[in-house]
This record gives sequence, structure tokens and C-alpha cells, in this order.
Amino acid sequence: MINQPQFYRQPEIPGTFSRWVKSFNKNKLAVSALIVLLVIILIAIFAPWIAPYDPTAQFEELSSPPYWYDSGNSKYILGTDDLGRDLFSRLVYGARLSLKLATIVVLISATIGILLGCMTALTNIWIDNIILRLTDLILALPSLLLAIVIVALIGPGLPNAIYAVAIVLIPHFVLVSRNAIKHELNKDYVTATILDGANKSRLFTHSILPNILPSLIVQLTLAFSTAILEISALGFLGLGAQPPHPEWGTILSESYVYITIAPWTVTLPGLAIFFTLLSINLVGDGLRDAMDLEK
Amino acid sequence: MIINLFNLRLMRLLKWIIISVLLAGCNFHETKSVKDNVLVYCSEGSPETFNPQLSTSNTTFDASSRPIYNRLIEFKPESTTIQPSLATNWEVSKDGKSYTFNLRKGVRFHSSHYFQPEREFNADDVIFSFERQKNNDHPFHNISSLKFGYFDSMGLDKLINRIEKLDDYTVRFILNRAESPFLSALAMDFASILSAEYGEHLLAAQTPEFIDVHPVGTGPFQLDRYQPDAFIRYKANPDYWEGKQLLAHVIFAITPEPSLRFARMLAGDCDIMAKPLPIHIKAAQKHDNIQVISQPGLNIAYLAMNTQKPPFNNQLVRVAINHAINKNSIIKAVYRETATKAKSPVPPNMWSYDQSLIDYQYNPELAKELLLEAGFSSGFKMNIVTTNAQRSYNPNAKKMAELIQQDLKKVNIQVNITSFEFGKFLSYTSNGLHQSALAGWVSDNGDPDNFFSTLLSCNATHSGTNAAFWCDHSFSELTAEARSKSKLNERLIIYKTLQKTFKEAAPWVPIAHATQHFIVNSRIKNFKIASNGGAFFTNVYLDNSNKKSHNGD
Amino acid sequence: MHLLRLENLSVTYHSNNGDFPIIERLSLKMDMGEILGIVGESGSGKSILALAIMGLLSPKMSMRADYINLDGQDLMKMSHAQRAAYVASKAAIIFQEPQASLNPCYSVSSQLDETIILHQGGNNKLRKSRAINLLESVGVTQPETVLKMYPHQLSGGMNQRVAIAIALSCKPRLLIADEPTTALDVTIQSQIIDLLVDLSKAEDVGLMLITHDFALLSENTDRVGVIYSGQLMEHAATENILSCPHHPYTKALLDSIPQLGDRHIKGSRMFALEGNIPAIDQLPVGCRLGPRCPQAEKLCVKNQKLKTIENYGKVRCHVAIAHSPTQPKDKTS
Amino acid sequence: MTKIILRQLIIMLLSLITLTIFTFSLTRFFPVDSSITGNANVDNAAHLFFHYFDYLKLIVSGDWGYSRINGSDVLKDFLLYFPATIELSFAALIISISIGLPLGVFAARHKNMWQDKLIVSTTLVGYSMPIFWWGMLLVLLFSLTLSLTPVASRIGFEYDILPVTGFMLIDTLISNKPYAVEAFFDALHHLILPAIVLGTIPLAIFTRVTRASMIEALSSDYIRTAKAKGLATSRIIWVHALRNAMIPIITIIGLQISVLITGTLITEIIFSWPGVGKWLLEAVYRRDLVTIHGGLLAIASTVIFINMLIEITTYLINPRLRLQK
Repeated sequence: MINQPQFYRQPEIPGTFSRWVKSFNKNKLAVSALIVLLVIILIAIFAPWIAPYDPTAQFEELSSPPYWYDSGNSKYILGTDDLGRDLFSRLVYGARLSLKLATIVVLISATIGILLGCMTALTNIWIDNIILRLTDLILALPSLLLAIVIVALIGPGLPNAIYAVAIVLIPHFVLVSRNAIKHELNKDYVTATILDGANKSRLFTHSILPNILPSLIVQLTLAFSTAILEISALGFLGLGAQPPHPEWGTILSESYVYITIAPWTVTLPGLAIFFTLLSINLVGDGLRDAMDLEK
Repeated sequence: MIINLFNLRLMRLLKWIIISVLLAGCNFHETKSVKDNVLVYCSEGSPETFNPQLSTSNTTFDASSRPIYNRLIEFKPESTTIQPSLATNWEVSKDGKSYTFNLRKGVRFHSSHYFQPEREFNADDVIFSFERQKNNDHPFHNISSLKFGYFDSMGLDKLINRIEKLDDYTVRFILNRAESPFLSALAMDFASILSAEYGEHLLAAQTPEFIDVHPVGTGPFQLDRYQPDAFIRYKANPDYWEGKQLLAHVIFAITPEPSLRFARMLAGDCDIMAKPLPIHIKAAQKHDNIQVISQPGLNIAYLAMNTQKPPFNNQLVRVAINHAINKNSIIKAVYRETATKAKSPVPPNMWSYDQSLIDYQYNPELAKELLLEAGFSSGFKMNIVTTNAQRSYNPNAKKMAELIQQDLKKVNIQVNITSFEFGKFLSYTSNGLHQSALAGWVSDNGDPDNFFSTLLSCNATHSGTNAAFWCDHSFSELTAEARSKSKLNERLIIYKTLQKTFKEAAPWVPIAHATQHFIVNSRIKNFKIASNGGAFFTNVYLDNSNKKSHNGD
Repeated sequence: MHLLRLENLSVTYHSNNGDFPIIERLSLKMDMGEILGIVGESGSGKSILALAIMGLLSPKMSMRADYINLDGQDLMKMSHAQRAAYVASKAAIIFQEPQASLNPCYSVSSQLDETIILHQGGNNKLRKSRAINLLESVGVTQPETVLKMYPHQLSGGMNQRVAIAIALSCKPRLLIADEPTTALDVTIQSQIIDLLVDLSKAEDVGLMLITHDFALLSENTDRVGVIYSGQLMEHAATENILSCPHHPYTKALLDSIPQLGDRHIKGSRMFALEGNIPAIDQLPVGCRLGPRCPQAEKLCVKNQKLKTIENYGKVRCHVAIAHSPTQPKDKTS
Repeated sequence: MTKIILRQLIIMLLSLITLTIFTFSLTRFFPVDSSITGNANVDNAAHLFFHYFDYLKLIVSGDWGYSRINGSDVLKDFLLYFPATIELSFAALIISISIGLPLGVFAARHKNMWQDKLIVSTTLVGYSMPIFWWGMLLVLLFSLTLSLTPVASRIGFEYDILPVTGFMLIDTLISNKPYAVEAFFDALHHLILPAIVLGTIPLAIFTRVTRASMIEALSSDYIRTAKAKGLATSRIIWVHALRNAMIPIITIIGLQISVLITGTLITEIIFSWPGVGKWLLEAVYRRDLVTIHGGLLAIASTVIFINMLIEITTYLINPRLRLQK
């Protein structure tokens, strides 16, 4: 600015990351959801210190309602289930279990999915086509159905449920990373980098990766909530975690029998799943908006 | 070409459709006249077949033998006393080897769109029904993939020498040896009488397998329509020999999920609910229009330890497990006090029960010492196999397994629970693949032999009903001896000895004898429970005088 | 009699961070059949002015005015619905992107027909012949074929002709053309402008031609308004402005037109203003042009008023007024 | 037009072939039934290829094997249970579209106002709802506490309705029983709650998508043109904006088929609804691999078929694609 008078100030242009943070912070709903999510994560981490009892320990009081009921017992804040296990402790340990399982699932599927996605995007058109066809097919199928079939084939139980959900989530990562990379590859700046003589790995780490990161982050949160939902759905259907594991879906399926007699054993675990999912989805939505991504 | 679906008029139409649907949902609570002579029974599962010869499951009997068929002689409801049915009277020879039955005249088989009988019931039908099960060359012997469970396991193929038709209305059974429970056996469900004429008809049509699918019997109801896993419809048999039933229809609403069954009961969708959970019994007492009908069951729920597999080949370990399990807490949590604690293989209301038998007391410390003695100072890992199906002797085997898991943890035994669907559970355990299993038994004929030889004899290890695979030859011989005696006293003495032997060997942890319950709408009158826990719809009627509104209290 | 008179029109943008003025106290006059050019950079608010007159502002904006007199009626005194109906019958607008401003899901005939039903009605046959006439009048050579087509099947110029036809179908007294040629090829541009000017003259329709391109205005308009950052900077007869621009901004705009052929002085550089038009949340104090103005001085920090210069027009710049150039020509309105 | 349909048919065929290769390899890894897979121990690739063709022949001829549990024909079973699932899904779809569409339009028109914010946050709640819990909650509230709706199944057991079409609402009406109309309303009454449960997540998604694409449509130039023409607001919204917004919405409706099928698996279990989902899950519990194989194949083919229909519909309603040069 050659002749700009000093009394006029120049606007600042913030960096990408701080712009995301600023934009995310503006979304009050997303910020409060993030806080809730952090609380849930803390509960999961510190479960042994937070839970008053062992999640499988059985007490004398069977199906004791939460303490705010007239017949409630203050020893058990959220009451006990039909075997006299403290529901609060079970839910707290359930948070630990659910988050742990979801993390494992997402790690497995993200690693495999992103690797496959990069491979397909950066290699020849035939492999790309084949993998694309396959992921399209799998994506068209209902993921829970596929997970159920996989569990049915390899047998019910926690490890198998994890594999099933992870397998089901892989195509999402393949597709998202592949599309994001392809999209970036077509842009002029990448051509410019290639013309500048960058090799493939440098091109990938310095030019492409930073630009596909937003899509991957959003896909990660999405996968995380899907993983929690499907693991608990499998648990509910009796195909995932088996009792006495305090998995939320498993607790729900166990207590469905008592819906008429002890409704809190149905409402509370569901509420836990619901709030976790809601906060993850809100955070994901906030991230998507902040990073200005389209669906 | 453009389908302009989205104009205003269509939107308005859509709005009206929604409103009318919602209204339809709301204003539909007037009492239903259709229900006035229809009984809806919420049953616990689909029958495997409509032929009781091919089953050992009460679910199948409820749906087949009791409504559709009759037997020569039958148990009175609520008891194990025998009464005439298709046979009006009978005679037993002095050597106990020959049974002669005089048959009822004027009994007609069901007439339906798939079969119209041309003659009445006679001796040929009796012979047909038993020959099918006994004779390997009978054209109907091999048509089903299912086995003649009771006939074979009770050894009737070896027991019955031949069946003679003396005339159209007289039949004689000749046995190879004297056997006192034989008469009870003939009153059991598998001894139902099928139509020989229908059999010929099906053979001619080359569809013999229909005999088990489209049943023709003489019973009070005939099959109307069946949709697997959904419902069974029966209609009253207009020609029933005792007179047409007051109920026009009986409908089985197949509802395996017990809480759903109870919810349907509360909503008035069901008139009778099978196998309520113990908690439902407590909850049902709060409602005026429903009542609980119960009867002590002739059953046992037990933990069978596979004595062929370590560590349960060691008697000390088995006793230790007996000491380690807290039956009281199981009866409290699983049965909600609707069962009695078990110590013998037979239930207390069975005539051979030994009151004086001493049970192993709950004592984890003693259990630990016994384990130490047996060489398991640091405990061991074991597997319990259960079923996720609800059984009349065990409302929730998975829960029971979890409780046992907790108890055994206290004596350093790590328990792993595997739960199977019931059919899978049976095949798994009868092949002896399990280390231990939560099994159970319901008496079929009120005879203690049904427990001792079926569950604990060496023969039963082959047929798979001996879930502990415990084979004590002297024990087995004694059960055979008791069977051949006709005097009750002599048998009683043997059974008491057997119970003591059983207790010492401890192949099981006997856990509980469950009380049988049905929850019944108060408009149902004259509903009775069979001694084996099944439901009787014969002579049931409805009292609609105080019609309650559909949405109840 | 004036076709359009605005007095103190202000448009405010309501955002989460507060309210910002987009147009400030703008006054304008247009005669019947007059061609008025509105010129300014992108973001100056000239399109908003058009939308405000048509009543098409987004819900995030609100407008105030002492009065907006369109063909003898004050729009500000009407209810919302009345106003919409009245404006639609008196004025029409065409936009920058001809393809985007037509609904991609409907054929030309249905979009044209819709307005004909609204304003003239008549039976199917009558309406069709009217549509064909309209298309012919905007220079479409095969109106029958074009009627059956969808916007994406037509070229940009053709779409703009269709848009003009639709605009004309309500027989407007005022036609606002908001950058009607920016998105078009250069060869098509002049065709469209000529068409608009011819139509305006033939049917005595007032034409408000909004553009950022002074070159377009110079030959076709009667008068020109220069807008910068929501304010009218200069408003005068076209020849006056061309011959003797007062406002530094107008000068800068005129200087930035590349001269071709004879008019091009060899070796001269094209003039360009430094910087950008200020963002609405970062308006400078005083004169809006201040930070970019080559003639800025300390007094510019004070608010500038639009003042009339005899025999010339109106100018908002105290420097320009103080150093008012020599005799302007005679003609003023 | 015929070209497009042909193209879509070829795409569908390719997807179906991919699917059968997938299911065929499943039967290889997990021997399902020798009648379907042939001899299980073949290592020769050429043999494998021929076996695949034998398998394909069986599948095409409708011989999908027999259930291991009750010996019934798997394809016949599927067709028996399928109408119940269709009826439920269709009802759910109608509910979610007929509420979601107007709601999304309403939210878009009140963009960023409190009505919009309320709707958007409600849809987020609906979107995050674990359907099995939601089903239980509604049963607890409407059936058990308020006694407004029946607990389970398709119709009251007292009504004897012969399955002619398999669609209960139709079968009741064409039945010659004296209580046909009464039975129809009873069936409708049974349908409401499960349909609401099943429709909740699609409803949330439709509302969001409708809102987003309506906002986009409403901010476009042609809407400004339409307003300038002086068209009535209702015409602008429902004719001009919605018509354009429908294009992405139809695509999303297609994607919801997957969500609906996932939902039916769980809804049918909760409401004891005799449909494909319940049938398949029973098979899973019994490890009836033949039925599982058939169920997967049938459901996946259905999804592929519906996707094709949706693709064709998008072509039909989008002139830009339909009239490509």
C-alpha cells in the first residue's frame, strides 16, 4: 500500500487452524457438546475411581429404583438391576467399555480404510475401479445388516462384533480418503507442486494431506458415533458383548424383560447411549461447519 | 413427461390422509364383538411339528396333542390320575404283559378342506398310530427328519411285542415284560391317535409328509391356519365326541419374548399368558382383571457337571461346587421366590421324594477346602453352557449362570458362560461337548422313573438325556428293577436308595423346582394346567358379562 | 412527471455481530423513459439498490426511506403484499447470470406463461401467441423451438433474451438491468445492451442500467449515478460526467477504462485505485473513499455531504467542490 | 430415455453380479449348504469359476436352498415375510416424508429464526436416537402407560385375515369377512407405532436435507426472478423452490432405504413384526446359514433394485440430466 494514510488500520487475516477454532467456538451448541463429550471421556478414563461398586458385584437389593423414587435407596444412585448390580457403576464402566471398543473399531477401520483409499487414489485405474465397485456395493447395503451377517458367520461375542463393525466401516474411509485425494489432485496447486519437481511422498505429505484432513476428521467423528451405535445395537440383539459385560446395548437387552417392572433399567442406559451419540454428532456437525465442508 | 408431484393440491391431500390416519389410530377403542367367543393364548414359541409323536417339547404338545388329538387314556387335568378317553375301559392281564382296550364308538375325525373322513375312529387308527413309531418299515416311519423322541427313549419299541386288533373296537397290547409305568406312558402326548384313513389318503396323493403338517385328529379343536413364528388358529371341532366346545376359536399368539407376552396380557391382547416370569406374577397381582393360576411343577432345574471331563470327573470337585452355589439367592433373584429349593432329582410333590435327604449347605469356605483337597488350590476355569430360551423349570438360565459365576468366583473358579438357542443347546449337550450345563426336566407322566432312568441311567448317556454323563451301573440296574415292580412300596424303597446314591456321587447341583404359572384374564373360566405344566383349553369358556374396555384400567 | 423518486433510502444488514449500513440515505430521480446508469465497483451496493426498489431484499436486510415513488404511487405507504403486486406490475428486473436466473426445472414456455397468466391472462392460444411475440420482440429467431426448451439447453445470450422477454411480459414502466451483460461474451454484450436501449426507446420504458463498466454507460445513458460503499458519490448527466468528472472516484473509474485505437496514448499507463472497497464492518471514518483516495486530506475524516453544483449535478466531496473545475456545460435536468 | 433406463439396468446387473460373487465367496468361506455351493473342497480356479456359474444358475432359477431348521424354502419364506416389511417401511417412509418435507421447508423459510433452530436441534436429537431404545421408550409410553397403541404384531389375533397380497391393509379390505373394515382399522392401528419408530431417523434426515436444499434453492437467482415476477409466495416455495430442492432430496430418500432396512431389523424385533428383519434375526440366532445367505442376497438385491429406481427417478425429475445433448 503505497500511499495509505496511517490512520486507517489493516485487517488481520487469521491462519487456517485458528480460523477453525474461532468458527467452532462461535457454535455454542457444538462447544457445549464438546464439553459433555469430554466429561464422558473423563468418566470412561476414571471409571474405577468414579464407580462406587464393581459393575458385576451383586447386592441384596434387587431392582431397587433410583434414589429419587420413594422406594429408592441412596446407596444406589441410579438403582440396581434385577440381579442387584449397581446401575450407576454399570453405566460408568459401560462408558469405558463403549468408548474403548469404539476407539479400537475406528482405529482399525481408519488405518485400513485410509491406506486403501490412498492406494486406490494414487494407483492405476483398474484397481481403483474394482475397489470402487466393491465399496459402492458395501456402502449400498445396510451396515448393521452386514455386521449382523458377519457376526452370524463368525459367531457372536465381543471380539467378533468389533471385527464386524470395523469391516463395515472400512469402505467409508476408503471412499472419503479416495475422493478427497482425487479432488485435490485435480487442483492447480498440485499441478504446480508437481511442476516444481516434488516427488510423490512429498506431494502427499505436504500438499494433499493437509487439505484432506478436514474430510478425514469429520469422517472420524462420524465413524466414532456409528461404531458406538452399532456395537450397542449388536449388544442389544444379543450378538455383541455378552452379559455380564456392562456394555450399554447389552444392559438394554437384558433389561428389556423388565420394562414393565423396572423401567429405569431401560431408560437410563439408553439415555447414556443417546447423550454420547448426540454430543459426538453435535461436535461432528460443528467441526464440519467450522471447516466449511459440504456433506 | 414431467411428473409434477409436488403441487399444492397434492400436499393438501396428503395432509388429510395423515389426519385421518391419526384419527383412525385414536378412535378405535370400542370393545370388540369378534373377541367374544375367541380365546387368545400367548404362547412361548412355535411348535416344531403338529404331530406330538415327533416331539418331546411341551410347546409342541400345547399346540398339537391337547387341542387336536386324543389318546386312548388321558391324565386328568391338574393331576397324574388316568381317565378314559378314546378307550372307554381296559384290562391288564395278571402277568402284567397284556393290556386290552375297549374303544369308544361314534368318534369322528376332523373334517377339513384337505381331508373328509368317511369312517369313524376304530382299532385300525390305534394300530396305525403305534405302528408308525414302532415299525421301521412302516410307510410313515421315516418321512420326518424329527425322531420319535419319547417312544424310542422309553424303549417302547423293545417293550411292545405286538398290537392286536381283536375287533373294530377292541385292541390288545402284548408286552415283552411286565412294566408298571406302561399305562402312564399310553396317556402321554406322544401316544396320540392319528387317523389311518388320512394316512392312506396321503399315501395315495403321494404327500405322506403332510400328516405332520396338516393334522387330522379327534380332539376338541382342529387346525385352521398356521403362520410360523406368528400365530396358530384353531376352530372348534363341530363333531367332537364330548360335544362341541363353547369357544369358537382358540388362537395361539406366538410371543417368545416374555416381557412382550406380559405387555400383551396387560393390553388385553391375550387372554392367557404362558410362562410368565416371576416378576410378572408379582406385577399381575396389582391388576384387577387378570389373575395368576399356579400349580407346583413336576420339574427340576440343575447344573449338570460332565463327569466324563476334568475336573468334574473328581467327586470332591462336584461336592465343592455343590457347597459353593448359593441356591437361596438364585431362588430369590431368578425365581423371585416362585420355586422351592431342590436337593433331590425328583420334586417334593412326586411320590418317591425322600424328605429326609440331607442337602449340601452353602459354605464357600468348605468348598475351598474340598477344592484344596482335590488338588485345585488355585482354582480353575470352567465353562457353563446355557440356553437363552425360557423354560418352565428355569425362567432365565443366563441370569442363573451369571449368579453362579459370581458364587464360584468366591472360591477362585473362573466361569465362562456360553448361551445357545434351545435346539442348539440340546444338540450340544446331548453330544457331551459341554463341561457343565444348566439343564432341567419336566415330568411327562408323573412317574419317578421318568427322572431316575431318563436323566441318570447309563442308557441315558447314549440317548443324550443324561447331561452329567454319569454312569453308575448298580444305579442303572436298580432303576430297571424299580420299573418292573408293580407294588408302589417296593419301588419307593428302591427310589430312596437311589436318591442317597445320587447325593453322594453329586453329578448335579440340583437347584430348584419351579412352580408352574399362567396369567389369565378374569373372563376365562375353567382353565386348567396339566401336571406337566401344559395348557388345557378343553371345556374352557368365556364370561363376557363385565366387558372391560380395551384400554383397561 | 417522474417515473421513480427515491428519498433517503437506507438499507441495513443485520448480522450476528451487529447492524451494518449497506446503502446510506440515497436519493435518486428517474424520468419517464429515461435511461439511468448506475456504476460502481463490486460490493458498492448498486445491486442492493435494485433489489431494494424491487422489494427483493433478503430477510437479513431491512430498508428505510422517506418515500419511494414509483409511477405516481409511494411504495412505502403500501402493505407488503400490495407493494409486491404493484411493483411486479410496474417494474421488472433482469440479473447478471441469465442461466441461474431462470428456473432449471421448467421449460421456457412455462416460465414465460406463468407471468403472462399473472398479468394478462387469456386462454392457452392467446397466451402462446403472446409468448411468441415477446420472444420475437427480444430478437429470438425461432421462438417456437425456444419455448419448448429448458434454460440449460440455451446459450447465455439466448437465456438473457428470454429473461428480458419474461421481464417485458408484465409491460413494465421501469426495467432494472443488474449487470445484464457481465456474464456474457463480449460480442453478445453489445447486442443485449442495444436490445435493452431499443426496447426502452420503443416502448418508453425507463431503464436502470446497473454496471461496473463505465464504457457501457457512456454511449447509452441519459444520466449516471456513481455509487461507492453504499453512498451516491456523484449524480449527473452522462455527458457532464464524461467530459468533466468531479469526484475523485469517478475520475478514477473513468481513468481505468482502457482506451483503444486512436484514443490510446502510447506509453500511458492505465490508472487503478489502490486497495479494495471497505468491508461493511470496517468502514472508515468520514469519507468512505478516504483510505484509497489519491487526493485525501485531513478534512476527509469528516462526513461528506452530497452537494449540488449548478449546471452540473450532485457531488459528495468537499475537495472536488472546492476545486470545482471550469464552466460546466449547460445541460442539466 | 430408454438409453438411460438401459444404462441403469446394466449398472444394476453389474452390482448384482458383484453381489453374487460376494455371497458366493461367503458360501465358500462358511460352507452353507452343499446344495448351493457344490463340493466345498475345490482349489482349482477354473473349477471355482464353474461352481460360481452353477451357483448363479441356482440363484436365478429361484432355488435358494432350504432352511436348516424347519426345512422350508428360503426364497418362499422371504417372499412370505417381505410384504410385511414393505408395508412397515412404506408407512414409515410416508410418515417421514409427509412430515419431514413440510417441516424442512418451514425451517428453511424461517432460516436462523427460533423456529428453525428448534427444528434443527430436534432433528439432531432424532438423528442421534438409538432406534432400539427409542422403540422401547415409545412402547413404554404409548402402549404400556397410556394404552393408546397395541403392543405388537400386525393385527389383532381375533381377526382371521387370509394373506392374499401379504399387505395387511389391502388384505383386510379385500377379505370377505364381516369385520373387514374393522380389521382394516385395527391393522392401521397396529401399524402406527412401529412406523413412527422406524420413520424417526429418516424423518430427521429428510428435514435436514429438505431444509438445506430449500435454503440453497431459495437463495438462488431464479427464486429472485420469480419473486420479481410477482408470483404468490406459495407458488414460489412449492413450485419453484421445492421442485429444484427435490432433486437432492430424492437421492437422499434413496439412501434412506439402507437406514430403513437397518431400522426394520430392530423395529421388527421390538414389535414382534413378522417381517424379513425378524425372520433374518431368528435365523442368525439359530445360525441357520442357508437362511442368512438367502436373506442377505434378497435384501441386498432389493436395495440395489431400489437404488436403480431412484437413479431413474432423479433423471426423470431433473431436466438438466434428462435433456443432456
